[in-house]
Amino acid sequence: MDIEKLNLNISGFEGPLDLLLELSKNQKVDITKLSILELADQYLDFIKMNINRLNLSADYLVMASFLALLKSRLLLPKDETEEFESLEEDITKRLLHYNAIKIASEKIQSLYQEGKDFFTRKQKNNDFFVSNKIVINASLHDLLKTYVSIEKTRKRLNLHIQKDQLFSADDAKLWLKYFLLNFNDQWSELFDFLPDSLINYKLKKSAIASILMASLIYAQKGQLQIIQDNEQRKILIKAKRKNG
Amino acid sequence: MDNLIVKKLVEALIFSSLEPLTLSYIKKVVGNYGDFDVNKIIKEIESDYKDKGINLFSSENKWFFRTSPLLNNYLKIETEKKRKLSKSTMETLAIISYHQPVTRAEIEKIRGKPVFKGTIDILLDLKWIKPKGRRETPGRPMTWGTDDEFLKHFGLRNINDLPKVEELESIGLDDK
Amino acid sequence: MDNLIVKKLVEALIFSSLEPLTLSYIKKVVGNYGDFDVNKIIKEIESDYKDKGINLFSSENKWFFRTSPLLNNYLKIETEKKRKLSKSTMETLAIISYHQPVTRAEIEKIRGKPVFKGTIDILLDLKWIKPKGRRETPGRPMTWGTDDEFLKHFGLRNINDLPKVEELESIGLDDK
Repeated sequence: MDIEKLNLNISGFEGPLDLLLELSKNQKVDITKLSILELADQYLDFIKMNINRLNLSADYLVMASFLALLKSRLLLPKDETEEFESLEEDITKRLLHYNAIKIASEKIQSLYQEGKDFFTRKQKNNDFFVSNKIVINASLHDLLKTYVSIEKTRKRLNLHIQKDQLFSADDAKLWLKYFLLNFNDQWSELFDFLPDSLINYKLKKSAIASILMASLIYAQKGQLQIIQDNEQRKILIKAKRKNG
Repeated sequence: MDNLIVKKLVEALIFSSLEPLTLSYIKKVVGNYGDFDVNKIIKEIESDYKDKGINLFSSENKWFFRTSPLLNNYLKIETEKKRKLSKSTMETLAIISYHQPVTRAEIEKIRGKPVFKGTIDILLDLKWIKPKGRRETPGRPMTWGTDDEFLKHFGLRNINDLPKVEELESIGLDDK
Repeated sequence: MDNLIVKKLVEALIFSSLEPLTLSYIKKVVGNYGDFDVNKIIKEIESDYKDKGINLFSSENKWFFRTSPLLNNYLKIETEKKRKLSKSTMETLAIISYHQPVTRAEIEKIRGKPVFKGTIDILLDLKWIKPKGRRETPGRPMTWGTDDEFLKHFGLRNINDLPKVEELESIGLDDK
């Protein structure tokens, strides 16, 4: 191998496979008929010569160790295992494939290219006026279904609306006012003023809450006094006279 | 280089240029390949493209291709964009179609929810509803009913074609 | 509207558009004016412009006008300075176009060296490649394939128009 020929700059290659492919061309044979041993030697020589160059990247060294291994197996007497036969085959295949890609890459580059061999229109004016018409996506079925659903809800609401059976705060205010006018001077228990007609528990509960609220409203207005010694004791009320 | 190629070249030059091209520029480029009558070539191209969708035009002696003015009526492209109506708009429309003429307050009562002005506007814009005069009650509120586009969109000949609620229920339309 | 006007309209539409137009879009626009055989009309236009300086061309069934590639020797004057792609970028592109969908690891194996992120980035930026989903193998790596701009740039109608590379075929494309 002519050393001069190897005096190439490594940066001229697209990686170790590219270098190997370039070296293989020296054999002037079909890639399938390459002497892998010779190729490995050339590659290893090349790496040795360039080993001091800082830009020799790891992938070149990985390839070198692979080829060194391959070479050692090729030099051994003919007892090589199938595994190494396939290694040799593998490097040939990879070279073939990579070579094919290089050809493909050149073929792509030789195609007519936009901006070089042909051009498209660059003017940005579009003579067409494009507008989006909004089309509503609603079917009769949607409409009818919606209406039935509204009617159904309405019917249900109509069925459930009943006369209010609660004792409201307004009711309680009227009720309490009546007693304030009549029991003005003594302390009386607040809940004695619950109406007698509270037949069910729910109604009674609402009346207690409403009476308590009504009493607080009158107290706030200064028309009523309220005392409760502690939580357990009864709530007492007394009407408050305007003059004292 | 023959006349035919020069003609193609001039076509291509004008077509691919970012700006309309001056005659002198075209002459300069063509001049690289020989002595050609550029004025005549341009007249030829102009005539070649006369009946096409694209015409050769000049303005202030600068040449460019543009779409044929004969197509002016067709240059407006409307593409359709499908949109769904919101639930509240659909409900409002349904109530108007079954209860017309109906006031906004009445629609609100039936729905049990407020009806926003925007909802009415959407339906008005679509020409699906129209005002149907004022109700002669205090405040004289406006009433609403369906418009022709509504019938057209939903494929109804007239508003009485709408099935009754009982009919709808009987065909199971009330099943959720 | 007669056939002649439709043809003009299609010409004008394609000419005017900034992007190649899909057949379905053209059909939709033309459909506003009646029932026309758009495929036939396009074939006619294609043939009308065959010997002109401007040709009708399609890539991935999207239509556009471009200058005739036969003028490539004369239009060089117009050429704007374009970034020339490096050898490694072109090789990566070749691998992606002939082996798609292909993972980055597969590209690296074929080239025998790492693929730098910048390479993929350049090709992606040019819209020449695009992600083609994940390979259902351990690690679910992303695969790459060519994008429409690649075909348009190199004047290919579809991916089967890629130049035949016998050497590549003899290896067998599924031998990754």
